[in-house]
Parts: sequence; C-alpha cells; structure tokens
Amino acid sequence: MEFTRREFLKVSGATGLGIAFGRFLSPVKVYAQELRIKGAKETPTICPYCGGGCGILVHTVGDKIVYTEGDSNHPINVGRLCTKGACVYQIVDNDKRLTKVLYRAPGSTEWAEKDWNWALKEIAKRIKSTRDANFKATEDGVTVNRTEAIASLGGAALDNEEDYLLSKMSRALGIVYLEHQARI
Amino acid sequence: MAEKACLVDVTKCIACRGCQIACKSWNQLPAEKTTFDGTYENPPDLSASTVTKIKFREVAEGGKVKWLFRKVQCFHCTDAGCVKACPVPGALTKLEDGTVYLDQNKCTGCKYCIMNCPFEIPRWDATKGKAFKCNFCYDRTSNGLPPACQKICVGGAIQYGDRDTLIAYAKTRPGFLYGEKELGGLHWMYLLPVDDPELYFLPKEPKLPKSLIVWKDILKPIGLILGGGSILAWLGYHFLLMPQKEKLTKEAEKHS
Amino acid sequence: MAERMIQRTSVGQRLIHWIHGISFVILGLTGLALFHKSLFGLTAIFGGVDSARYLHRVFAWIFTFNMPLFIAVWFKDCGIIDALDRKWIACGMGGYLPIKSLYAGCPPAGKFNAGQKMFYWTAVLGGILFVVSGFIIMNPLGLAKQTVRAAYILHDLATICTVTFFFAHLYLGTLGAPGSLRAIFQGNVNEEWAKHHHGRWQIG
Amino acid sequence: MAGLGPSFGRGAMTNHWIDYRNADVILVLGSNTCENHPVSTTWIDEAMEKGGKLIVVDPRFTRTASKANIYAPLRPGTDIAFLGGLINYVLQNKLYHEEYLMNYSNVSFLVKPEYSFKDGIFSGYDKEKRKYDMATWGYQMSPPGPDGKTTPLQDKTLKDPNCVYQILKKHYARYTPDMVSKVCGMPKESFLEIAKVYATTGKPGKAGTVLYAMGITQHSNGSQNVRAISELQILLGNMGIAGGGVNAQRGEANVQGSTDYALLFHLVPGYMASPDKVLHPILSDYLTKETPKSGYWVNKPKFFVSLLKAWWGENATKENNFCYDYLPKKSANYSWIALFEAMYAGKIKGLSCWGENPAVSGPNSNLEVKALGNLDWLVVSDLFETETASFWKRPGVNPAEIKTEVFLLPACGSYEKEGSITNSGRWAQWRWKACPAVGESKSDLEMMNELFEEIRALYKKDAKAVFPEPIVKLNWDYGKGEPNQDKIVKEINGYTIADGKPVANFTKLADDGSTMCGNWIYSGIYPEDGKNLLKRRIREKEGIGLNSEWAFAWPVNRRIIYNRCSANPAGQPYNKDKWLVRWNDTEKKWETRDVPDFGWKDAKTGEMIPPEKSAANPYIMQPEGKARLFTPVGMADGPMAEHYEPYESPVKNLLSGTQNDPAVKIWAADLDKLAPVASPEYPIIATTYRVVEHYQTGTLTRNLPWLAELMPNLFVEMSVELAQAKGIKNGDKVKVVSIRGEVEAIACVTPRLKAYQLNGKTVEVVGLPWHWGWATAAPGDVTNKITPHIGDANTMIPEYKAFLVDIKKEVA
Repeated sequence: MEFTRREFLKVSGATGLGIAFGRFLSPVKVYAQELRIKGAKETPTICPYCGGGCGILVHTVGDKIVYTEGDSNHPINVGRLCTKGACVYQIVDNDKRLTKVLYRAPGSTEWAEKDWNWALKEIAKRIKSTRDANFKATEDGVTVNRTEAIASLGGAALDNEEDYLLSKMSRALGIVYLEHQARI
Repeated sequence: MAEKACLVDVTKCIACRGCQIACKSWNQLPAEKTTFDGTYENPPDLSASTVTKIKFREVAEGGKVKWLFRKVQCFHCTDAGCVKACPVPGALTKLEDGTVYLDQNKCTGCKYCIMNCPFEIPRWDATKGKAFKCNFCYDRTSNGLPPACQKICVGGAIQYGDRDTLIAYAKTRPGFLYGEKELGGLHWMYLLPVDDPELYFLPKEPKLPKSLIVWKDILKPIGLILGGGSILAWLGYHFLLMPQKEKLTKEAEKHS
Repeated sequence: MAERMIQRTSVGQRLIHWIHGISFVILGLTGLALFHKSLFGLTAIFGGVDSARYLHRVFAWIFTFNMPLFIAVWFKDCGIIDALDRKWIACGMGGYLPIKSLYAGCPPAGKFNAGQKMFYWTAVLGGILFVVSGFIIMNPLGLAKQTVRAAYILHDLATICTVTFFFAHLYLGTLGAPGSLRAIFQGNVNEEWAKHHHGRWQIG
Repeated sequence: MAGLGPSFGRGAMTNHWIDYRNADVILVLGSNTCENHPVSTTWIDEAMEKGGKLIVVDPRFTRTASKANIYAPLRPGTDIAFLGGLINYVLQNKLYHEEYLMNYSNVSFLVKPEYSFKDGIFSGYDKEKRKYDMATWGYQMSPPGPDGKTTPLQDKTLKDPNCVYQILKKHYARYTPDMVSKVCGMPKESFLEIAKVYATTGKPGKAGTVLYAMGITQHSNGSQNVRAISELQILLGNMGIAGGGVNAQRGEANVQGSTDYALLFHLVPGYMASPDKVLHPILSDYLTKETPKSGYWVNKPKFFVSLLKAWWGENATKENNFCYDYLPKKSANYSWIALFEAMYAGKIKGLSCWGENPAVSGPNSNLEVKALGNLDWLVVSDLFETETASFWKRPGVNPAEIKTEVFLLPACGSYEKEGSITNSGRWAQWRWKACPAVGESKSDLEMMNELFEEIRALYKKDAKAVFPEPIVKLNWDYGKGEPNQDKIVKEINGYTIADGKPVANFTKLADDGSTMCGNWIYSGIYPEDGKNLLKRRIREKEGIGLNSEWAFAWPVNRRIIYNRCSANPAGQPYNKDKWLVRWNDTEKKWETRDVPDFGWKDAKTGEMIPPEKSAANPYIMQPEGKARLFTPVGMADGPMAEHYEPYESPVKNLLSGTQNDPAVKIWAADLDKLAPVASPEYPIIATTYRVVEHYQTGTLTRNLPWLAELMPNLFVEMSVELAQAKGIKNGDKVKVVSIRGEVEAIACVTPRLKAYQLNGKTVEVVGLPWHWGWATAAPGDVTNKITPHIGDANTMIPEYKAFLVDIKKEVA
C-alpha cells in the first residue's frame, strides 16, 4: 500500500512540500559544455583600429577563422577590448570584402573585374608616363629631381614595413606630394 | 559547488558596448537592423539576438548633467520566474553555479517564460520558434572561463567570481548593492551610486507575478488532486455507492 | 416481444458530440502534458512535446469551430434547467447520492437529467473559456502581460473543471449506467432503460 | 606633433597607456579618451581606484565626462585661453615645481631684448608673407668660450625682465579666471576648481598627466595648443616622470609608425627634414643647416647618410654625396590641403590611396571630391569599396562626365598578413598572420613590391626614360611577391655594410657610408640576425607598467622619455615607489627601471656618469638640453602659446586685437570660403568628432553588421534650447549648413550640450561625428562637406573642431 500511495502522490504531483515552497526542482549539477573554440589555433595580433595597441587572439581551425577575443597575456589591454576591437572577427567573415581587382574605365558607370598582373602593369605604365611627362630636374639652377603630378596618400593603417617601402618607393619616384592621416 | 555571479559597478561603465558585441561574437548572434532615433542607445530593446545591452539615461538637474548607463541581461535569479513558468522539464533549469540555463533544444516555444519574468528578459526567436536569453556563457563558465561580456569590459565595470566574495567586496565599496536579496538573490548584481534602482531601470522590489504563484503553486496542485481524485472517486463510487443508488431508485420505481 | 428502441439523439447531435469529444480528449492529453511536469510523459504518446503542441493547435481550431454547433445542437436537450431539475438535484442528484431521506419524492429525470445539463453547461462555458484564453496563450507577444497571465489561470481553471467533470461523464456514460453508450453511438436506447433513467422523458 | 618637438626635442607621446595608472591627476583635454582610446579607461580606472582624480574638459558632456570627478564645458577653439589661465594660476600662486623648473627648463634663460609681444603679434612678423622672422626670439648668448662654443645667458634669480620666467608671467597675466570664463564660456568656479586640483601635481613626487588628441590638434592654432600643454607640464614638473607627460593619443593603429616612416611631405624617415631646394641645394648644405651644434641631433649626419645608403646601397658613394640628389627637393608646401588645392587646379594627374579615404576624411569635401575628378588615374588599395574609390558614382554626379580611371586593389586585413605596427605609446609590436587573405586580396607590402618591380622593369627597358637612376639604382631586392619581412626589418634596424652585421642601436651608425639604416629611431629592433625584438611578448611580473621586455619602444626601448627628470639633480627620485632612474651614491652607480634618456654610462669605459652632469642636460635632443617654456625656434607662430579665435568664430578675440593666428596660410580657390566673424547667417559653432562604435571614415566599421547595429546613422547633437528654438524634435531629420556645404543628419537633442555665455553673448554649439559616406552597408552623408579648408600654421592640420553653421529642419 505504501508504494501505491507514494506512486499516487508522485502521479498527482501535489506533494505537500511542492505546494508550500513552490520550488519543484532542486538545482541541477553543472557539466562542462564543449567550448566552440576547442582545439582552435590562437594567433596573436594587434587591433587595427585606434592607437591603443591592444592585443587580440585570432582563433582559427585550419584556414577558417572561428573567433577573436582579447589577448589576456597582453599588458596594455589585459585581455579586454573595446567595441571595435571586439568586432575584428567581422573584418574577415564579411561578404562586403573586396575579393577581386576592380577597374573603372573613364566615364564608365560600372566596375570591371581584372587580374593582378594586368592591373599592376597598367598602374606602373601610368606612373612612369605621368612622372616622365611632368618631371622637373632643376629649378632656379638647383637640382630638384621631382614630379608634382603624382600624389600618394596613406597609410596610418599600413604596417611599418609597408610604410617604409612606400616612403622609399615614393621618394625614389621623385614624389613630393606625399601625405597621410597624420596630416588631417 | 560555490555559486558564481557578476557584479556590475555602473559608475565604471562607459557604455562603449563592447559587451554587446562580445556577447554576439561568442554566441554567434546576428545583428539587427536599427536606426538612430535620437539616442546613442541601440538596439532599442533586448531581443533573441540581443541578449545583453546597455540602457542609457541622461539626467539634467541643477545645471549639472549626468549620463547614466546600466547593463541589462538575464539576472539569473535564485527564484527564477522563467524556471517556475517553464512547463518542459530540463528546458529552463537552475544550475548549481547559479546559472539559469535555457536549453533551446528542449524549449518548445510556449512563451511562458517570456510572460512571467519580472525583468522581462527572455525574448522570442521567431526564426527558431523558441525563446532565448543570456545563458551566462555557460559553455565558457563551465570550462572555467569568464563570460564573454565580463572579460571584454574595458572599464573594469564587471567582475566575475564567487557570489559571496563579490557580495563581501561590494559591501566595502561606496554605493548600494542591488541583487543580494531580490528574488532569493540575483547572480547579476549591481553597485549603484544612489539608492534609487528605478533611476537605473531596475524595479525597486522585483517580485514574481502573483498570477504565476497562484497558477503554479496553488491552481496546478489543486488541479492534479481534483483530477486524480475524481478518477478514484468514480472508481470508488462504482463499487461502494452505485449498488445503493440502484437499490434506492429501483424501490422508488416499484412504489410509483 | 422484442424490445422497443427509442430514438434519443440525432445524427447531427452525435456527430458534433464526437467531434467535440475526440478533440477534447486529444486537447486534454496534449494540454495536460504541459499542465504539470509530472505529466510531461504524456507527450510521448504524440512523439514529443513539439508534435503534441502542434496537435493541440490543430485540434484547437477544430474544437473552436465545432463549439457553436455543439452549443446549438445540444441546447434544446440539455440547455434548459427547470424547477423539476432543481428538485432533482436537491434530492441528492436524483439518488446518485444515495441518501434515503433526501431522495424521498424525487421527480424522475427528464430526457436529460440535471447532472447531464450541468455537464453540458460546464462543457460549454469551459469550452468558451478554453477558446478565448487559448488563443491569447497561443499569441501572447503583443498583449499586455496581465491579460496573458490571466489567460494562463483561466485556461487551467477550465481544464480542472472540464477534466474533472469529464471523468464523471465518462463513468456515468459507460460503467455507471449500462446501455447508455448506445445513445451516443446508435442514437437509440431501449424503452426499459429510458423509463428507468429518464421517467419524465415524453418519448416520441 | 609639432608642438612637442620644439618643447622637448621629440614629437611623440611621452609616456604610454599603462602609465596612466601612476597619475595622481589626469586632465583630459581635447580628447574623448574613453570613446576614442577606450583602453585608457582601464588605466584611468586604476588611477582613480588609488585615489587619482579625473578632470575632463570638453565642449560636450561625453561618455568620458560621465566618469570624471570634475567636468567643465569649453567653447571649441579656446583651449589656449583655458591652458593660459592654468599657467597664469600656477605662476601667480607659485605652485610650480621650483627645483625641476630651475634645473630642467629654460626658465632662467635670457631672451634677446629685441623680443616683444604687442596686441597678439610677436616681434619679427612680416604682414605680407604672413610669416615670422624668428631672429628676435633667440637667447642672449655668451661670447665664445675657449672651445669656441657660446652658451645661453641665464639669470638664476629670475628677476631680469628678459628672462623666460618674467616673459612668461607677463604674457599670461592677461589670462585671468574672468577672462577664461568669458572666452571659453566656462563657469569661473569650475575653472578655479580645476586649477586648484591640477596645480597640486606641481608638488615634488606628485604626477599629473594631460591626455589629448585631435581635439587639441585640429585647430588653426593646434600646435600652439600642444605648446600650451607642454608649458603647463614643464611648470608643474610633470615631464619625464611616471604618471606624467604630455600624452598625444594617436588616432590610428599605426599613425605613429606612418609618421615615424615619414609619409609626410616635409620629412624623411626618422624625423629628419626632407631636402629643400632653397635651404639644402647640396648634401653639405643639408648636413650643416640641419645639424645643431649641441644636443643629440649632432649625430644627424650619421642617421641621414645611413638612410641614403639604405636606399641606394652601393650606388651611394662619398663621391656622389651618397645619391643625395636622387631625393626630390621641395620648394613649396605640399601638405594635404595644398595637395588637394593643386589637384583641384588640375596640376596633379595621378593619385594613389593606400588605406586612405579622403572623400570622407578630408576637409571641405565638396572641393576635395571635385578635385578627384580632375585626376587622370586613381589607385585605391583598401579592404572594402570606399567612397574615394567610388567618387565617380557618388550621389548627384553623372559618371559619364568623370574621366578618371580608377584601380581598386583588394587589400588584406591586419591579421591576414604579417608585420609590425607602432602604437601611440611608441611600442612597435609584431602582428602574426592568422588566416589566409580573403579572396584575391594581397598585403600592401606585396602590392608595393610587385608594383615597384614593374616600374623598374619599364625604366630598365626604356632608353628614353627620364632620369631613371633613382629608380633603377634603388636598393630594392625583396624577392618575388610577398617580400621577406626579416630583410626589411634588418634594413630598418641598420647594419654595417662590410660584414652585414646588424647594429646594436643607432649609436653604432656612421656618416662615412660604412653603415646603412632605414630609420635610425627604430635602430635596435633587430640587434642580431634572426633576433626581432618586435616579436617579444614577455610581460613584466611586477613594477610600474613599463613592460620593457614586451616588443620594442623607440628610441632604444625607452618607455618614458625625458626620464632623467624623474629624479632631482642629485639623482634621487622625486617619487620613491614610482622611480625610473636612481643614483646609488654609496656604490656610485645608476639603478634603472627604464632605459635612461641621458648620458648615464660612458660608452667606451663603461664608467657611470655622476648625476650632476646629466642634471645639466636632461633633454638630450635640445641644443640647450632643457625643456622649453619659450621656444626660440621651431614654432612658425610664436615662441609661446597665444590664444587666437578659430578662423570661423562667433565673437571677437578678447585677449588681443589679432583675431586669428597670423601665420596661417589662407587658401583662395572658389570653394575655399570662410564665414565672417559673428556671421549672422551661420551663428552656431560646430565641432566634429568620433564615436567609439566607428573608426575614421567608417570603411572598417560601417561594413561590420555588429557595429552598424550600434551606431547606424549620422546624427547631430544639439542643446534642448536650440532644438526648441528651431522647432526640432529628437530624432528629426535636419540639415546642418555651413558656407561651404550642407549635411543631412538626425537630430540628437540632449542636455549634454548647452549654449555658451561668451562675454554676454549666448552662442549655441552643435557636434557631428564624421564616419559616414555613401558607400558601405550603413551609408550616410559626408560631414566634412561643411568643414573649412584652413590649417594650423605648423602642421597644416585642418580646423575640423571649430567652425560656423546653421541648422535647418528638413521640411520634406
């Protein structure tokens, strides 16, 4: 009889305790869930946005990016990030990214897809022709070796090594209109 | 195991909303289409894809201006309205570390939790046909990592750790602790500079809806008793009372 | 002499009764599964909670559209409770509560006794309550929280009343009164049964 | 950074982010640091936890202000009035750091009697040329000593009227608290409260730091704003100490690096002037004119020759002046505004934009975007399609009429390639490649390498090419496609040519052509083959946050520059626990936490140099070895900061009869219009700024859904009163109109902005972020259509922060 009575109570669910405290369930044990970045490779990088220099870890599985998060080992941001730093994942995982060289012909209303080889050759031709057509060797008897017909803007977003090569290339070409974000 | 919690010092929050993005980034939640309608605050409300956000309030008094920010997400209450309301075993559970975990695999989309949370936190995910809310980054915390929003907070406004330690720490700080007692104790607590929770969009004495208690703790048990009882009653009637009823009515017929 | 059979229910009454009955049972089972965690096992019948709720919504529509017909087609027989019915109730539910002193001078039941009329009204009022609160519960998002929370309680109240009473209806329609089941299946009963159970029923 | 160089000898942030936690008082001026440099919040918070005070002075009540202990509003363009007020307050109440001042600054130096300042104009002003002749600002020099050297005369009693102290005192006497309140529209009590609190950092052992950004520099007297900060910080002895400094918070991830590597018309890598036609016709002119008699810059020839060797290798010989003539010589101002004026006039045929989006970021955008149409060809390298790349299909133009050819090259992102960047605290950190480049995008490094190879090939083939030598003979051999990183880093570090061994640092460079070095200030990053210090990731266990083994801070990994001043002349630290260098008198040696910024050890003998010697020369880059309260040279518009009104201002200048900075170049193309003073048509002051959710022109943020969700549209912040007056409700569409153009934005009506009371006149202020443009998934109008084409006298940085507009309610 005992068993059926408890069975009965269980079936009806109206245990006296249940009514009084209303808390039917006691807390459930905690089990470690699988981390979605388990086994991902972590590559340190520095945030591309402001001048803070905060450390970020990029998690990748094979070639695919899965997650980015603050680098806890980095002394400047101690693993923390701001609004933009938190979002660097979407710079790569983004269907708006340019994936092809694009060319716009004079007067055209559309972009045309081109390949790198063609583009770099055409750009080189234009640089040479514009430089040579507007090159000034001397001014008031002084050697100046410059062209004022080509300007180069950028890049506070480039790496140091890129800035160095750009500085070197521009000066070798005789460019004086050399400016970038530090000026505005 | 010791209960975990987060303590938010609202005076340190700069509303940069790194937490909103860290949450979406870790939990892979989509962005919403929003427009700027006169306030920095966006998106305007929680949703199934925005399970944490910062609420803004500009206060101008006596020539001085204050700009108040308060992070909202599931409070992971001890007496959780959603856990009590949820009819599906295991869909909304109170875990030992204090997390109130909504398991979307089990959720059937009845919306009871949405209707019964005193803080109006769980929201409807129309695409999945299920409810969703902040799960305290349970996959992270169960592996010893802090929640994504806590880790990223650049102002140091959010601390994560043992609930008791955080309460003891909060008591040493200026300001008022919100969440120690409310609803049996919240696992997201707030250090407010003034004893005015409403100023920070926090209900003064949050309570579970009376209807929920009536519904779940009074009506349903009674229902079960009546339901179960009436089956047994009629079985008992059949053997004990039906013969007498037949005897009584048959006699009456003979006389008439 | 072969027993004379008497027509008790029309085809329409029976059809509408069964539409209402079957949907009520299915709605009951799928609904009770969510009534309390202890009953959640009922969802297994329907292959899980999601299909149980899907069925609940399907039969909710059937139940809702059938409701007006049910009210109309049974009103004449069970809708009107007259003085004699009340007297019948007073004497221990026509003897169902077998207390000799009460039962004395108890008028015989009409075509449908007061108990059945009470069950009719419970089913009707409960049904309407089910439909109104049910549709609120199904689409709560735009509504005021208080309204939805009230709907939850009302839906359960309707459940408790109708389901509890339903067990009576089930018992009294089968074991409680042999020979009754035909009334809702074939539609006729034998004369003897009619006289015994429904003395006041002017047959024909 | 043209205010920092003349003041201290180097033009960079003097301390670093983590160091903010060592400050007793933090003054945030001309910066919304919590929004635009959010990591500072972490360290400001730590400073405040230890009882530090945060003061924020900003025209708007920003999210940074919400954290401040003291906030005060300041009319845009009046920073010097406010700072002059602080300087005056410190001088009048003698709250300066006496010992620091007497030993480490030029406070006691005597200025030539010919120097004068009348009604806003310093002596030596040429009205037509709008330029100063700085001769009269020089120090009085002693007759040449036995070694032929002359030294500046001093009056240690500070009584001589020509001594810097007296000049300073007289100059800033006009900046009374009342004047500050009238000019800046700041309540007097707020000013006095701030002055009192900030002046406490003048006490020895106390540290006060000033955080600034574009809010200081983007004015017609931006460089002098920086000078004013520097003068204040020298008076209070806050330079060269932990928790102190003048912290220029750079806006972009590697704007420090791009400035260090001289992507600026007036420099070559290492902050050396680019050759000038008039000043440096030949190499010897350059070396003599550009090399001062004393101060560390005496080594400039070593750095310059090593650079030429790095660029033209063995072709650069003593005989051909190390190919000096291959460098183009400037004979004009080719800065940003000048560049677009020239392009607008059709003089520029080709433009390349490397991760730059001028169509949105440049001032007076109507002119600049029109100028793009005059180009024959345009090359843009970026991650997304930018407004600059698609200027030919911007709203309101017919593409058929625009003849410019455009090449849009897909660039890969920061962690799709490898390389280093330098943050605002001069830390050069390495970045590793985490995943392959998206689509067919390439790193800019690879683009440049392949492009240059193509150009060189054309020049080698074409016999009739014009002056091919600098190209053909360029030392450019980085392999095919993606260049070898180590090779470039080694070239930058410099090495001895004979054995190709990297130099330990720039002290090893020579001017005889035996060494080559791409950028002397980075020398030391690659001291041995295969040892790239930029990749170091060793975090300090304890200490005050210097992290000397994390990456590399130029110069020579010094984390806090001018750190000799953290100790008194006898070498004892002013602050016991936050010491940087310390003279151990018993063992007669220096104990150092940071790389000393002074002669502390004899290079040859290894002998320790006693503190008295370096106490006389703590600012090693300055010829006189001292911090300059008064700058005899280096500043085009005056030896001391003086308040002038922005070029578009609602009021007359109360501090002098000179309305605007007299040394600023004024451009006169048809679209270079400027509203007159107190213009009735444009009565409202406008300022532009950034929000934490977006970055610069928005190319890298408006395309990111999670960020576009937070801040989807362009808005204009205005006061409640202004909105009422114009019948504008919060969220309405409005037009912000200046004499140059108009911008459509959504009204953000807020009490965080209030009208300014300027000497009896009420003037409203509105503010707009400038991140939007017609491209990307979250487009908007281009704010810079309404900003002026007027720049600072020294840097030519445009005056984005203060100009005049009117607001109109959108009727449609």
